[in-house]
Amino acid sequence: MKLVMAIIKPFKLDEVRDALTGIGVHGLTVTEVKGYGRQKGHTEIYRGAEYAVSFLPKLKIEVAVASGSVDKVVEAIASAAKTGQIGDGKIFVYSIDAAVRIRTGETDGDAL
Amino acid sequence: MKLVMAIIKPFKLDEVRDALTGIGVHGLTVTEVKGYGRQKGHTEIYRGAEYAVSFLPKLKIEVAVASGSVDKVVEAIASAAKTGQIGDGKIFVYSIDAAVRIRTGETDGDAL
Amino acid sequence: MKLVMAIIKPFKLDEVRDALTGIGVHGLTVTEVKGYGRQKGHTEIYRGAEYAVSFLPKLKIEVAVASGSVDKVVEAIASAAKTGQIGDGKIFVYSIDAAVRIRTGETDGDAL
Amino acid sequence: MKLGSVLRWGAPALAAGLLVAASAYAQDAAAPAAAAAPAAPTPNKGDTTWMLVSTVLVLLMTIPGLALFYGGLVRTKNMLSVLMQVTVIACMVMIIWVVYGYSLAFTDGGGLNSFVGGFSKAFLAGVDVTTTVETFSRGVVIPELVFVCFQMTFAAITPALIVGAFAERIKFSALLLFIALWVTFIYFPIAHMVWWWPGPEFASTNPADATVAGAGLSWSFGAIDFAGGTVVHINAGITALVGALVLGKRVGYGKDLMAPHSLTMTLIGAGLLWVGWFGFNAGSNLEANGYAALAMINTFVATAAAALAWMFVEWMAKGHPSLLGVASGAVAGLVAVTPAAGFAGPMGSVVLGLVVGVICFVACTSIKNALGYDDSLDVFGVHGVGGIVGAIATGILVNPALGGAGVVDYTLDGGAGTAGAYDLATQVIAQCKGVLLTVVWSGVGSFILYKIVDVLIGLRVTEEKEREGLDITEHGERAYNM
Amino acid sequence: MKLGSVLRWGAPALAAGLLVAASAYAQDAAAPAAAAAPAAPTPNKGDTTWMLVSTVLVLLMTIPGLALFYGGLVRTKNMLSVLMQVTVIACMVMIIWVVYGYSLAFTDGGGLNSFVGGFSKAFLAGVDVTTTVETFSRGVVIPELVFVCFQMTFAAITPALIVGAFAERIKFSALLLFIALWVTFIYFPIAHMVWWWPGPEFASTNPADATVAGAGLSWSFGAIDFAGGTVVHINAGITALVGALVLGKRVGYGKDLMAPHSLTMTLIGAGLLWVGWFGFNAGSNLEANGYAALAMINTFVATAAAALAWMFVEWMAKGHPSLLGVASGAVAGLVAVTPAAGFAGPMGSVVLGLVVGVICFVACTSIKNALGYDDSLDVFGVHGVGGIVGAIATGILVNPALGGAGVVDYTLDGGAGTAGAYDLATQVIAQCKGVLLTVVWSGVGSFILYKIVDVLIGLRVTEEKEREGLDITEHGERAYNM
Amino acid sequence: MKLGSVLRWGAPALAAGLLVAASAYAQDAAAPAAAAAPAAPTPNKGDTTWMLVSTVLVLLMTIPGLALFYGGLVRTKNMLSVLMQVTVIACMVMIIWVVYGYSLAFTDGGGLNSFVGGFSKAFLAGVDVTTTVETFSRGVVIPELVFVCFQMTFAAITPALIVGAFAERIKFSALLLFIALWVTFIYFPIAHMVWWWPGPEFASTNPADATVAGAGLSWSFGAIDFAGGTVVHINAGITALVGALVLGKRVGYGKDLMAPHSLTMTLIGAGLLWVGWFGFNAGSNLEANGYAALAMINTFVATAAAALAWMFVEWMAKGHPSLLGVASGAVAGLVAVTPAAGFAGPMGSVVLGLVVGVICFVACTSIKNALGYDDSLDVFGVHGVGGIVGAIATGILVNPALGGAGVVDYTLDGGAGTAGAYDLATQVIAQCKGVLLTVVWSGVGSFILYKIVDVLIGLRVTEEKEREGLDITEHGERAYNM
Ligand SMILES: Nc1ncnc2c1ncn2[C@@H]1O[C@H](COP(=O)(O)OP(=O)(O)O)[C@@H](O)[C@H]1O
Ligand SMILES: Nc1ncnc2c1ncn2[C@@H]1O[C@H](COP(=O)(O)OP(=O)(O)O)[C@@H](O)[C@H]1O
Ligand SMILES: Nc1ncnc2c1ncn2[C@@H]1O[C@H](COP(=O)(O)OP(=O)(O)O)[C@@H](O)[C@H]1O
Repeated sequence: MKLVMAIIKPFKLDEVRDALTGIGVHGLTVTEVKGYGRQKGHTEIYRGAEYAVSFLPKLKIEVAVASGSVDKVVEAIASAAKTGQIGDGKIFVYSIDAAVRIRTGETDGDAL
Repeated sequence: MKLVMAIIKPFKLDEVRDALTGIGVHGLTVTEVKGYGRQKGHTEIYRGAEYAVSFLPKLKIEVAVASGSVDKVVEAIASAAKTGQIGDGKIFVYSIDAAVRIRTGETDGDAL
Repeated sequence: MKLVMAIIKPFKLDEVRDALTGIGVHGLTVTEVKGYGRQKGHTEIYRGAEYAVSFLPKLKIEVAVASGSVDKVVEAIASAAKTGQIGDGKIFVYSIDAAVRIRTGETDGDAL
Repeated sequence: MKLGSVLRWGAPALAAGLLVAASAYAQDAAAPAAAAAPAAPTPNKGDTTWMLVSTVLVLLMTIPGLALFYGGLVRTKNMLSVLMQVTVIACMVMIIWVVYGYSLAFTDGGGLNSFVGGFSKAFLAGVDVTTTVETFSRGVVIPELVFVCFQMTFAAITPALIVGAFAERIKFSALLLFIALWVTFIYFPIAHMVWWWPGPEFASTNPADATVAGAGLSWSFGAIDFAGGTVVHINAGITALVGALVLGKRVGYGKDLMAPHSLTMTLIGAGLLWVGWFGFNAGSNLEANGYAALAMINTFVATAAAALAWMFVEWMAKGHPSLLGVASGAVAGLVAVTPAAGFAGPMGSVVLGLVVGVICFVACTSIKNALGYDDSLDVFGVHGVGGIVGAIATGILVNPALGGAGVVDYTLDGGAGTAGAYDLATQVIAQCKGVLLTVVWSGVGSFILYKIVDVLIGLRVTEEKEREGLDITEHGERAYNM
Repeated sequence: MKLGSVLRWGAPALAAGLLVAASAYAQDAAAPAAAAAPAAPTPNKGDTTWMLVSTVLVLLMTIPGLALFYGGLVRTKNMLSVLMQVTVIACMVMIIWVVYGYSLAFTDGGGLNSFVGGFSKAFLAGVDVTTTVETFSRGVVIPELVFVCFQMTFAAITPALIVGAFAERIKFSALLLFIALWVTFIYFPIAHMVWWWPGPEFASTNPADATVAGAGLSWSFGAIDFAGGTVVHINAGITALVGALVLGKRVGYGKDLMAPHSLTMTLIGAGLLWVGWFGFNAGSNLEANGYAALAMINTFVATAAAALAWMFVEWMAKGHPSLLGVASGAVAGLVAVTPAAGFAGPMGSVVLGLVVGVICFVACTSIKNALGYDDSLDVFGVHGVGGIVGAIATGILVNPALGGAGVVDYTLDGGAGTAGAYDLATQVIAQCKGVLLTVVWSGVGSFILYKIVDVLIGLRVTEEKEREGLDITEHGERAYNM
Repeated sequence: MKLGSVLRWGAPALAAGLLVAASAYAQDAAAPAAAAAPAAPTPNKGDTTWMLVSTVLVLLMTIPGLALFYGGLVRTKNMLSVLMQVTVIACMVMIIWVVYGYSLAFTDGGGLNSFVGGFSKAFLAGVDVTTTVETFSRGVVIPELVFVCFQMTFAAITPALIVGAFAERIKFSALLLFIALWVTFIYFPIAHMVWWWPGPEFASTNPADATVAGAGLSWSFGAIDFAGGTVVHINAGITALVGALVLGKRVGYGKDLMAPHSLTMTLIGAGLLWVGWFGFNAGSNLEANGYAALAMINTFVATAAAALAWMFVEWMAKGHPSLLGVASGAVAGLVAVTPAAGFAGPMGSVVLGLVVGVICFVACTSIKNALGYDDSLDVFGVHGVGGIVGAIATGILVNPALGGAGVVDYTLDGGAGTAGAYDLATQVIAQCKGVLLTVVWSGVGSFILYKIVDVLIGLRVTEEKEREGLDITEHGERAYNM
């Protein structure tokens, strides 16, 4: 099993969710995060003090999937989240040893 | 060493924390997240526009533990967080290569 | 490739970011989290009810880096985030299988 | 020039002969001046303006004032429900008020006149731009429609005060039904019992017995209450306590952190309550004269003193001076000074504030915890306890020897506003009788109404809904989507 | 003692001979009393105070009232832009008002007098602490500077109402230019057409024809409008609808969740709007008498009724009583009662509120969806539709047979305030003509102005900026940094 | 009818003979009318109402107005501490005011009368519902208790203004001690020096020398100040600057992002400040007449102009028009127009607003950065600088040739309110002397008091506490638990 973690632009959430639903992924977890990268922030000025705001709002999406479907999932997220503009975000994939559904106690594949 | 990541219902936090303390785990990190899954959201209506709100508030708990205690930890979280209702959440486990306590520089097991 | 996840005190963010920029790391993701650990919280009293608030505000920083630079990165974070006081936080490292830059589709090393 | 004297008939020695009652309550302005045949007085535009403004201020207290004060104290998931409850209650009661509420409170009730008015002014029949009502000065009147509006805002805010007791768990439909019944069977009768009397013109030209015979029950006890300590605060506070007991504790009470979701909102609310309360207290004078100014300064200093008292006691007892403490203390001071506003002197009000700040602190912390009821936002601890302290203290502070303003005896000097004699025991006993009547009527009455509503539609939401929060489950909305 | 009668010349049968027009609108206070030679009347300090207070209340409606009401309804990323738009529009229009706005609205326009005033009081020339203006009672005046202030707040809030229509997408610089043009070519002329007339003194001592000849076009139709239903609400509502159509929908409209970011702010705003509206409506009486009280009670009950009506209809239709519904209903009630405030009776106002609550609910849900325009905050659905309902209903509810106040005919009893005859059809037709004039002038005029501004600097921000939010892109700030 | 003329004795040529001083400050209402033997004047109820309302408005400015304005500008972790500081300071000063503050400010100080009053009215001895004070018109009085209340709100808000300078780092207990000392040794004396004089009745019936001999020091300079530019704003601004210097910068200043946590709250605060300021400025007229209206319109247009000026300059200089800029500009305009409110003409006020908007923008951006002190919320940059600009400009704008109202000379026409002669240099020099006196007294005095408190209990919290935020560490609460 793998966990796919994607950092995306906030307004792309609905499209990504739809894309995942489209390929049969029906569970995911979203976190509001702030990203720092190549995309430039902006300057905010408060009473004479200028601050370069370099952390931009992003969303982190985490989806646990069976190892076999990782490519499909990454592909789906990547194309739904893409605008072609700088700051579109990243996708990281890592392995998970185990998964449990709390309600039923089901594990691994059944837990997703 | 393993990292146990659990997505739970928000009001279960105190019970989970107590359960973990009960088995000797005294550190954890909590994040507010929004979950999408089988649990149905609700509909909100604003001036004639209906929106299906499908992202529900959840908490993500992350606990780093020695490999040996993983099962006990997963078990503790699972039973404390369980209501038996849909939407109770998931637990994922993955391996971590290293851990450092910033204050002291201690590493791995000592860092937890 | 590795993912370095650090839990730090909030006001240390700028120093950590600067330290990472100093060693050539130009991307990272930040999440507001609440931490539970040895550091004591405080008591809040509301109209006769006392609540021990044991979850303290922390920031989680996630940085994906090439495996070779992990030590440097951990070192940079650890020294920038250190105050020597209890509650300075932790750093965890784990392996990631893949990374994708959504904008370009570049993968792995090129994606960072 | 002042408010109303009392027939101190509780004291037989004093009741002999010449002592004639007059208003005991600042808000009586009962008999339409139309009754005064010779030359009908015209309203002074300064008075009219003051009452228009006071009315607006009392609305400000309610929406957004009270809504925010309460809303800030609940958890995020119930914020919207509290805003909704306060707002809709106020709207509903305004409509009931013009349909039959004003009439039940402020007309002669015939055979039931000791307890409640009649329906002669239902739908505001006979009330128009030309009718006037008397103030507390003989020969001074204001347009009746202003009085209707002013009193309407009192009727609207009082039931809204109650919601704090069972916030975060009541069913919205049950709440509306309960409040509609409550104003009808509890509020309007108590308002009538406390505020209905024949007015200064009548009292100045008739023997005491006649005046008393035409007044409401509580009025006839001789208790004084400047701006509604009994009708509004004790009444709401007791109903709240009964409600907290009947509905039971919130799920997770005493275990989960139920910290106020936004003390910022609570402070805005507390500020607007204070600001609006000047309409409530100084407006209750019905006239823009020195007594209105007295009510104003008392409403300043009692509030400030109570806020400081609560803060310092808490600082000593718990180690920190908290904003919630200051805000709670301020409201306690406002509540306590309400019945005393035009009667006490400024220094008396400072003392009253200091005392009530400490007492309400104890009530909201130790006592509530000891008794174990879950009055979510301390309506009883602040309005009930503070109201009782204020009502009884008023009987003491009115004493001219303590800087108080005394009580007008309209039979003296042709109703010119001369103060009558003062006797501590008599007055305090009268105050206690007034309090008791309110406590019993409100306590027993509201208990019955809660039970009726519980049988009809059920008072509480399900535990699941309570856990998820009333905002989503009852109203399909959230207060914040940030 | 009342407001102003109308020359009902739409009805030829009634126009014969003795029927002389007088004010049709509560806010006319045109001719400086200086004109009245014999003994210049002095302002009553009660009236002066009432108008000072009313002016302050209308500012409270705008900042922070309206700013919060609207701001709460947008998404977090546009919150600050809405606060900014409302605030800066108000400031800008205040300056324009003293430079030439007051003069264009409230002076004789010479040859163009039917449509607009002149420049004789530009820079407030000749206005000082000693000049006064007439109210609606013969011989009663208030200081002219108070009237200038009071009317200034109306001019400031009206254009701010419009921003709700195209919130979250308009360019800030374009907005400022548009509003500067809009007040000049739309608001000041309409205010003049509706509110300019020779005043009670003139109307009481001259034949009807002379009075009508000196009045603005809409006034001369004989329509009545107590506090600005046409000038303010229909005018803003129509301009809003045109704006929503010209600017087009927001990116993501109908697809993305555009839930109000803080209904708490919206409720605070709604509460302050209600509170401030008493200055708007009861202040429009220009005098602190029974009619001000009538306007006040109507503004209470119509609002409460409309809030309840919207809530119950929504509850039945959608399953939940929502706070946004209650707040929207309250504003709809306030809008509808604006023209009727001093004319209808309280029970008529209750009915008006119930009706408009339902109609605006339908307009803001079904109709808007059916037609598919994106009026972000329902300015047309509430102010346009509610304003039209209110304007026409006023013609019915003023009927004394329905408890209304009737319309003063100044030619009777030497201008003592006696009501003239009432004819339903005549009055309703007059109302419709007034509405139509406003709709056409506002609709056509604002369309032209939008197009001019679009050509000059472009109305909308780029899609990219819209996605990121106007706060950062237009103002370089965020509303919250929590 | 107007405010008060000045003995322009700074100009020897003018001081000869008949030129008699009168009020220089709008708020003097010193001598209780009791002194006026023949037929004691009765308060007009319109005036009384206006002063009651004005008093309430000044409270609204403070809580919640100022609390929110400041609170929104700090970081989340210090929000609650700011709300707390403003609220508790206001409460504490209210109590001090009735205990000895009113007496120190508004009674004859005997040998020290040039500097401070005495203790004859401590505990409000002798003040009751029947005593009155003079306004600025001969023979016009208001109830003394209203005056006590109105002035109390001034005493309560002024020290609360200071907290902006050292927000986010001061120890709560130290703050309370400092403020208690500050009002005693700085505020009450300055209020006395600026506002105490023998009143219109005395000035109209006695030679100039006698009037001057009985007045406070600053009053006797002949400077004019309508509503407290020196006593309130310059005083608070200078104390703030000294405080910022003595306490030093916040930890992380200039390095960490210290963005306002909620500009929404700041805007609400700014709106309520504006609304309430009408009580402050127009209320300072003490009477509801044309001059109150003049003060009102000036308070509208100067504010609007300053907001726009700041916005446009910032737009040009920094590329964005910001809400913080508009709000700051509005407050700068309010501050600057405070001394000028009843003296300048509307167009003069527009110019004043435009000028002060630009000057304060420069002060808060370039100058503060250049000098490097950390005045957290720009109290000095806005209140200090804006106050000085306004005080000096008042000397120019009062000129009738510029549309100003002139200054009453009570020795003319039996005190009927006729304006005296005007000389630019004389008046401006008088203004500067008044400013200088305030700057020196406030600057030196507050420096000493800061040092005393620092020695006694220490001014700053520890760095650790400052990092964690004052909310938790000082008050054990957080503003938000969302
Ligand atoms: N090395 C990294 N580790 C973790 N997150 C990263 C890293 N680099 C970038 N990110 C995240 O991805 C987001 C987008 O990256 P950025 O460099 O701005 O643009 P792009 O995605 O087009 O390369 C950042 O805002 C940050 O949240
Ligand atoms: N595949 C997944 N990857 C990541 N998180 C998931 C996944 N599926 C579910 N979740 C998280 O778990 C929560 C609960 O899942 P849900 O399907 O609603 O109910 P249940 O836990 O009873 O199966 C979701 O709200 C979401 O946060
Ligand atoms: N076992 C753990 N798993 C995950 N996070 C932890 C764990 N232990 C501590 N943390 C995080 O590290 C933070 C600091 O830990 P704490 O024990 O308070 O002090 P220190 O870092 O000095 O050991 C905690 O607030 C929590 O967020």
